[in-house]
Amino acid sequence: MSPTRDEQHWMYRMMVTSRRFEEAIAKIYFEGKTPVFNMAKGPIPGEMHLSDGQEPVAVGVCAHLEPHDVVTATHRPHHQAIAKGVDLDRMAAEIFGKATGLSGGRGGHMHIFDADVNFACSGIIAQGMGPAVGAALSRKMQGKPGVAVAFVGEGAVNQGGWHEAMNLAAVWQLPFVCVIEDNAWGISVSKRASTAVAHNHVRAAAYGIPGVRVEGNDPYAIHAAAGEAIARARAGEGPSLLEVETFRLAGHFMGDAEGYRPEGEKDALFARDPIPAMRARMLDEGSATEAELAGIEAAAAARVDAAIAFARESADPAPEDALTRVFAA
Amino acid sequence: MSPTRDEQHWMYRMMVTSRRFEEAIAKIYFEGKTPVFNMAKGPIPGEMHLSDGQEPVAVGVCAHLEPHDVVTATHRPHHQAIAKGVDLDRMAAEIFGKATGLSGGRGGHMHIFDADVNFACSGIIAQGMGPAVGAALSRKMQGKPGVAVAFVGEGAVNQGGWHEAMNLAAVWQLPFVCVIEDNAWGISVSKRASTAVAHNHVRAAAYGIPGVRVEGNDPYAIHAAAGEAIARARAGEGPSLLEVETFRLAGHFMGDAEGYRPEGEKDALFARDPIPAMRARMLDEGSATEAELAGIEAAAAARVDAAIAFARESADPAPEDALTRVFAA
Amino acid sequence: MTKPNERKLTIARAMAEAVAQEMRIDPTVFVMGEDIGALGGVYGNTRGLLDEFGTERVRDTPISETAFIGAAVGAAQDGMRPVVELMFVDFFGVCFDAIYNLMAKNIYFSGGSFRVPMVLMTSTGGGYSDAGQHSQCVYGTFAHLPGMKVVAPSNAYDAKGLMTAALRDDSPVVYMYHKGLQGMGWLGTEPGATVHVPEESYALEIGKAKIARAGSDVTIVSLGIGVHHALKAAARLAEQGVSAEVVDLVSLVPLDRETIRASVAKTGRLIVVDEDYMSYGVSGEIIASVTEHDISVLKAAPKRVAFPDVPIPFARVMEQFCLPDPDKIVAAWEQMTAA
Amino acid sequence: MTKPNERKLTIARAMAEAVAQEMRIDPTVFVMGEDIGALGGVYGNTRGLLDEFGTERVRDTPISETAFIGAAVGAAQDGMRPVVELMFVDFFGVCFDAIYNLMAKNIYFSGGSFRVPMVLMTSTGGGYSDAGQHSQCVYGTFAHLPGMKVVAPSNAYDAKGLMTAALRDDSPVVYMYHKGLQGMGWLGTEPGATVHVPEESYALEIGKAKIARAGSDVTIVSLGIGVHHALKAAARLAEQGVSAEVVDLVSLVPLDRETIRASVAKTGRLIVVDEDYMSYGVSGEIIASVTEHDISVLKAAPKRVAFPDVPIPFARVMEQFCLPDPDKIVAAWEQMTAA
Ligand SMILES: Cc1ncc(C[n+]2csc(CCOP(=O)(O)OP(=O)(O)O)c2C)c(N)n1
Ligand SMILES: Cc1ncc(C[n+]2csc(CCOP(=O)(O)OP(=O)(O)O)c2C)c(N)n1
Ligand SMILES: [Mg+2]
Ligand SMILES: [Mg+2]
Repeated sequence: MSPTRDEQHWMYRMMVTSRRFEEAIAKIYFEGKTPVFNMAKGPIPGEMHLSDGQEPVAVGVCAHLEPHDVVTATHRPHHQAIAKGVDLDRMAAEIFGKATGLSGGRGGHMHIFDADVNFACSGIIAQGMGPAVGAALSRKMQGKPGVAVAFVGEGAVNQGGWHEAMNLAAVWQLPFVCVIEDNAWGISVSKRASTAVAHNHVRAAAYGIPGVRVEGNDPYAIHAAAGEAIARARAGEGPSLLEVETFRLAGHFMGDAEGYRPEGEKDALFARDPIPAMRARMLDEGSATEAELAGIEAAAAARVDAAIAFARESADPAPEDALTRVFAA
Repeated sequence: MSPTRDEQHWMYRMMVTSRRFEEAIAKIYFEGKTPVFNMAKGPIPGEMHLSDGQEPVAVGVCAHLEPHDVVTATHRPHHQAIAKGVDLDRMAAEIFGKATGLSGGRGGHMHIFDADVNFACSGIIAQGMGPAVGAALSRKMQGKPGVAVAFVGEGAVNQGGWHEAMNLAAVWQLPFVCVIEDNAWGISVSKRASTAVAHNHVRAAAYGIPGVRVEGNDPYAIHAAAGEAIARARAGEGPSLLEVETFRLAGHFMGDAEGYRPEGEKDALFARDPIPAMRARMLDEGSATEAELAGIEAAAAARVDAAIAFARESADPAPEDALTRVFAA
Repeated sequence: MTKPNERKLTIARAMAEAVAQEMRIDPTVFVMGEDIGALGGVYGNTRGLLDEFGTERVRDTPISETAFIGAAVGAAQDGMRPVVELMFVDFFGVCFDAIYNLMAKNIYFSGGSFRVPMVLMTSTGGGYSDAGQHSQCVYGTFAHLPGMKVVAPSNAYDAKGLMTAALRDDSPVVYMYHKGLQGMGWLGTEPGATVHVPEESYALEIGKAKIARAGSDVTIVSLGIGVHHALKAAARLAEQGVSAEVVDLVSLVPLDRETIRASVAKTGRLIVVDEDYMSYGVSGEIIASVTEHDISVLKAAPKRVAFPDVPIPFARVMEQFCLPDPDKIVAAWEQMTAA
Repeated sequence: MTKPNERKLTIARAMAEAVAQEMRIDPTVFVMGEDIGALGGVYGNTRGLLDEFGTERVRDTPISETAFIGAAVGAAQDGMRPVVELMFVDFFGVCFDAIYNLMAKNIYFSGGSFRVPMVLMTSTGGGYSDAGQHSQCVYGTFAHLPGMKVVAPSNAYDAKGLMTAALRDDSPVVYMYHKGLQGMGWLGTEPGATVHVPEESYALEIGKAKIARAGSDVTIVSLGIGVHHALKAAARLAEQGVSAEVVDLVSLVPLDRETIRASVAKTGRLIVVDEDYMSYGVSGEIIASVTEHDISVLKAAPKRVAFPDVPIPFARVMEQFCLPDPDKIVAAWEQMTAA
């Protein structure tokens, strides 16, 4: 089933918002880090993992989710957070380490938590699997609505915790979906070098659940496949595994020279950038006019600008606040 | 392919040796623990996991192994150790915690290590997977002959480390075989309650390797299936997964009242005890005479008696030797 | 002798009772772990719960500690109050990420907007020849890493009160019970751990040490089973006219440094007893906590009676050689005063 | 200023050089880990190895730490000498069983009949805003558990000598290198860590501390990057006429208590500097090791400058508030002497 016109507009808006956000972060990230690159410097210090090119996964899946649904995301979480509806101002402020950030600057870019939309993430590969399965269990036990989705990279599928959580979700038939963002690389290690099977969706067989692969980083196809998996979960029919081919247009982290990628690979991916592709398709299929798209793009840019401005203008946390919020209040 | 006559005799001898050994241990285990059962007391303190009923797996697999092949076993290791050719005297002494034990009493029943026959085991579920895969890697890198076999229980298959090691062995196409002893129970938790698939051999699909299940705890069928998997490994064709249905005739550990097992389950298993079954089959098929079998049984009993006597008569370690052998000499 | 209104319970039963009482009043409390259902827990601390609450709230798990502890975190963040069991603390290595990097940190990472109300209960200790992967305490390992409260009861009264408190806490609590105190007959039983336990529900304050025995000549600080060793040593020392004060830490995190320091200020002498490995653990922390505060109160160098830095050996003579016991505590006193 | 025969190397290059030199003479040495091949290690310490030795001996792994560390143990037991990398020490939680319960114990469990000659190298430390799952040291966690040697170099000379020693050791060695010392430009560089390194192969004795600076008024004990903080503080104190001795632990296991005690016996004062969490860790152990030995040498209560017991915050102002630095060491001295 194709996304409705409204859904398409929302998907496109989220994709563009996410891309503009990453572009803004990428630019600011280098402030204070030139001429000599030092990760500790500038308004955004620390590691930075951008999601350029992976937006279709986030929007194709999150189009089916409500704020009360639960998402656990990865070390590369911005597109997922934006599609899940995380507060963009407070997220930007968190990435800047400001007092107004989602966690007052304690977490930073790999630890985006927004209780209002049930979003969490983690810097440890596959760590989000357990909590998502647990949230699904909680919903089932409490009889409360909601499904849980764990996003992981294809590299995470070789982590033991991934396997354990898949089995647990399947044994207990929980409203859970695991979405694999298969960008073919785990830092510098290719999927082929790390994974014994060509495609991870076949691993669903190990849990007796449906496993589907979507090729081509296509937001429409992802939307359709995710819709089925999430509907299954909502209907109490148990978990699913959804593997999505996607493109890592950025380096693994900022500063990554990507010398390990085969010559030409990146260029080929850029030629298939999903954002212009979706734009063209919407125009082509008549689901949006040029003016509508321009409007969406302008709004997205403005939204990002506002979030960045909010972050920039916010105050640093008090240093000694580092010692607070270790335990629940 | 059926085991040869000699192989059958060896298999039967090992099965009977193992069973006699467990019976002897079971009896001695209660010395000093009556009238009030206290695990810390008696000549054999600590937990005790017996392998009664699981002998076919050990002999069916180890019939194909040489001393230079590597085996990692589990918390329930006696049958595996015996079939792999671990020194029975020193193993018994280790179980008694004597100075003459394989590790001078440092390890005990869950930590049987015999470098001469490349045997190791562990009290942590699935912990043996990594070391077996590593030994297989070592053989491949060094161009030395030998395969590595990791025995695990069916409960261990839900442990993350199991999955990681399977994938690693498959990615690197190592001479490795994982043998699952499926006795349907992990302590008090049934396989059905813990495992999302009815049979674990299907999980081989997650690693693109052959997965075979042998039903019926049948030493002949196990021998045949293991032979194929090990031959594949020796031929450099990569790892395999072999799942074997087996019977846990003992409790999980000694003292286990097994209140959790469905009524009648144990009786049905005892009726299918693989040792009398193999005995009958050998007579039936004419691969052994009554006198030969009686001879094997007597020899096995004598071997066990000698090992137990060795263990009993050996001296305790010096208490302060606890502080030695932490690091390599 | 049991007094008329006395109701002696083992720690195992006290723990199960606290969990049951909370489950009755709070539908969000549930239990997960290996063999905690029909078996009632290898150490008896969930016995009876399955019968009363059923398989929905008392869930046997696969042998997948990373998944079910991680799931407990997710459930806790979603409004539940899970109690999860790590059967032996020795197994923490297969799932420590879910514990120290997830359970312990999500409150902080979320700036306090997520709560993680869960209890991780786990058995510790040896003395019954279960060897090097089934006999450890690793108290220091858990206490070293921030974000989790850590408690370790020495008797059934505290066990119940701590469990109730842990269940009501909005932060993760690691509840470490010593096998030798559980009152499981098959492990031998330290009789001192089985004490009167009120029927009604009550909570102890987490982070408070207790004076298990008052004295004036030396402070013996310990936790769990070590408290019983210390009390026995104190009784022996009393025969020699030495008055030992025994401090039961009860909680490792938060650590009640006030109570320890006050006791040592009074006695001037300190012996720390710990079944965990000696170096970089509890014993060093207690000594440092006292000495960094004030060395003038000390009449002698502090001493520790702890497990040496070796894997736990199987053979009884070797294990007993390594384990703290009353004799070694008395010997520490003698060395301290001989100097 | 570089002297004529000086050959300054970063720690990253010194580590890679030691590994390469051993690989040339010992065919059993090989390297496994995430991104240690084409990338040369996130922290540069395997750079050049893939080109020289190829994919058979320099093996990128899946993100499966339990499997590849466990595999290293199996390979080590089978005659190889693996060097495995745990990219950030913070990730130990997903694989600690393979480390502390397997790698560290199989020699003991086998009564010495198995050898486990392997090196586990792992990056530690923060200071560059990588937040709570990428900035930890957890030195205390590794040092607490028996069966593994633990080293932590503070400069390239030691880095090379320790790596060679670790590679030749028949027991498992955990090699903890601090990111802030690696000499990776993109992390900032502590210039003091980049020192002259002889071209030829040499091994340092594991278990020996070093006097990084001699002094007479106070002993500052530290390791890794803390040594540089201590040296800077010592230079500042020298301006005030205070003579500080700096002890570089170099090894945590075995711990060179002799050298520490001798230094404190001379100076009478002790400050421990540790980037790891304060409680139940290295700082407590050092203080206890001194005070349990002899309190009479101490002129003042010892002090520690360590990371507070909180997860490591992302925001620079918060992280810097928590991290040890020269100012805090000088302040500790001032408090110590003010009292
Ligand atoms: C347990 C663990 N091991 C290693 C890492 C280091 N690491 C961070 S991202 C990454 C690659 C992840 O690859 P993938 O899951 O495919 O996600 P992607 O980065 O491609 O989005 C690795 C190895 C980690 N964070 N956690
Ligand atoms: C990581 C870990 N978790 C839990 C245990 C406790 N435990 C010991 S044996 C066992 C059941 C194992 O079941 P299975 O693998 O089927 O082997 P079996 O006992 O049936 O031979 C459990 C849970 C352990 N030793 N290690
Ligand atoms: Mg990827
Ligand atoms: Mg089983």
